[in-house]
Amino acid sequence: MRVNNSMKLSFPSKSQNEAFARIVVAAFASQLDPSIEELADVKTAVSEAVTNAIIHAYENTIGPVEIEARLLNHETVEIIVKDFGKGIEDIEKAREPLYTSKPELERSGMGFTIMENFMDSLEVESTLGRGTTVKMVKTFKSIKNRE
Amino acid sequence: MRVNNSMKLSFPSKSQNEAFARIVVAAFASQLDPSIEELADVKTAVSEAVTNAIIHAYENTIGPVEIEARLLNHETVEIIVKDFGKGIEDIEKAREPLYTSKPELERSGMGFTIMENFMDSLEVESTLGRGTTVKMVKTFKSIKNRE
Amino acid sequence: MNISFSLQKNWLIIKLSGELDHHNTNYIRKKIDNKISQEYIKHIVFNLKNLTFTDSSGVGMILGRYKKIKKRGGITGVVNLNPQVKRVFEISGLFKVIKYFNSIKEAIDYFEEV
Amino acid sequence: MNISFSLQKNWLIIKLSGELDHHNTNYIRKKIDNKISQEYIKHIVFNLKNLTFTDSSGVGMILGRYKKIKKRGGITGVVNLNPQVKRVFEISGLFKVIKYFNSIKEAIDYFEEV
Ligand SMILES: Nc1ncnc2c1ncn2[C@@H]1O[C@H](COP(=O)(O)OP(=O)(O)O)[C@@H](O)[C@H]1O
Ligand SMILES: Nc1ncnc2c1ncn2[C@@H]1O[C@H](COP(=O)(O)OP(=O)(O)O)[C@@H](O)[C@H]1O
Repeated sequence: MRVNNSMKLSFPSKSQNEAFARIVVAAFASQLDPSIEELADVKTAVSEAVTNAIIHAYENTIGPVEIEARLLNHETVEIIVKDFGKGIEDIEKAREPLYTSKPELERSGMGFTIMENFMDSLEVESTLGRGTTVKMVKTFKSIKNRE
Repeated sequence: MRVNNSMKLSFPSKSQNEAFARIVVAAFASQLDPSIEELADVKTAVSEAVTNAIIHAYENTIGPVEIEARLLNHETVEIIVKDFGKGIEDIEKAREPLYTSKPELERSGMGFTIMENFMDSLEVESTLGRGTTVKMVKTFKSIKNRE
Repeated sequence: MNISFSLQKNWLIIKLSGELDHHNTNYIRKKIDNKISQEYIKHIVFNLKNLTFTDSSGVGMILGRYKKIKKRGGITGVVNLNPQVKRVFEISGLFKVIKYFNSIKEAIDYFEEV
Repeated sequence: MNISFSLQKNWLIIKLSGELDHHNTNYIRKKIDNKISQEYIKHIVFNLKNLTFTDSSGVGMILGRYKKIKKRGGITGVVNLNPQVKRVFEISGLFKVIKYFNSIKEAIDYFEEV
């Protein structure tokens, strides 16, 4: 596993940064030259993770959101989205499709399900009152096929 | 002076990150909705500062490059590009048009001149053996005119 | 993010363009709810031809409108989905409750009948 | 970043597309130097219609080729500059030594005469 490039980004939990985070991670991952669909998958997963930090971790306050990304070998991207917000009590329940703690905000409860489906793997770590870290990995199969 | 948004990015001094850095800062600054020309100016200045960190600060080694950016009021962007490389001995001389310490690499010596011309202000701080910090500010006049 | 409306008899076409995420769902939600508060609107169709991106926040917003429309016995549909939007809707199970039309024409024919 | 060449008598048109920065000047420099090592090439013109971005690294690369071409008594020109590229060239003083043509036709006419 060779790390060929890496980056770290941080920004305040303002909703205008959801689009910004998508652009940054997509620009970084596009160095591997994935397909349009694969890049769209990454953007979607990042959008979900960043939105969760903004809505759930910090609720109506402003705190830092951090994204780390690494390009592994020549076809894999690893993305970590981290917040220092309220944390998740029951991760298993949180990851269930349709579960949301904020139905009043019309949340669909599908964020984690989308991250899981659009990426190859998803790991969630959380400590109550300390924050949450989401780690996602995706191997761009279109690259392997091209070689 | 109100800071309405901010971001911090860091990445290794690899030349493939020059384009990445331009995209990130442009995406961030575009939250202010500047004109195409103003955004191109920002991209150019960032490209110069990041390239200098890669070529001059770290020469043929890899070290961290950091970019901080802030949106001030509703029309000004402040950008700081920082390296921890070899530093500049004579900043005044370095800022002179056409001066380059690396003519063998076909450097034009116009990097600082372009940063100065494309942005409203440029401050350079450097400590030998410690690194260099370049701070640039630009107010998007097209926004003021629009209001 | 842009939104525009057009009315055909008792059904409303809602055209969205740009990227629909949590940042702009509030604005879009208000615009739509303001429009559908007019009682003669029974059904709604989202024309998403120019929607280049969405995520589960967009799904939540559409489901919210679906619930309002369902209360008055109306149907909610979508048409012209780009591949990313379609995948998000599929994985979210949105098509279990929202009608997927292949074209505006198909939607017109459908609503002419119901 | 893409590069292509076309030859007209003893002058070479070099077409660049994409973004020319320090990251890709090495590659572009080698491609061009390999081509102009052929002695019958006297003048060169950069057609930059599809060059969407450059900075002082691009300026350095062009000046480097200019010096080589000048040694054999040739002229270096540029044509079709987008606004960002033109501004970078202007501030760098590139037009003091590089000829700016308004069109490929103007370049052709010029080289027919010299
Ligand atoms: N970063 C986070 N910090 C705190 N709680 C979170 C975070 N991310 C997710 N959660 C919890 O997990 C639940 C499920 O998340 P998700 O599947 O993305 O659906 P939704 O965002 O629609 O609620 C959320 O409702 C919330 O309670
Ligand atoms: N980040 C940096 N670290 C060390 N030296 C630098 C840095 N930036 C600029 N310099 C010095 O300043 C000189 C002038 O820089 P610049 O105007 O950008 O021209 P160029 O990059 O073409 O040499 C460089 O040649 C180098 O000696």
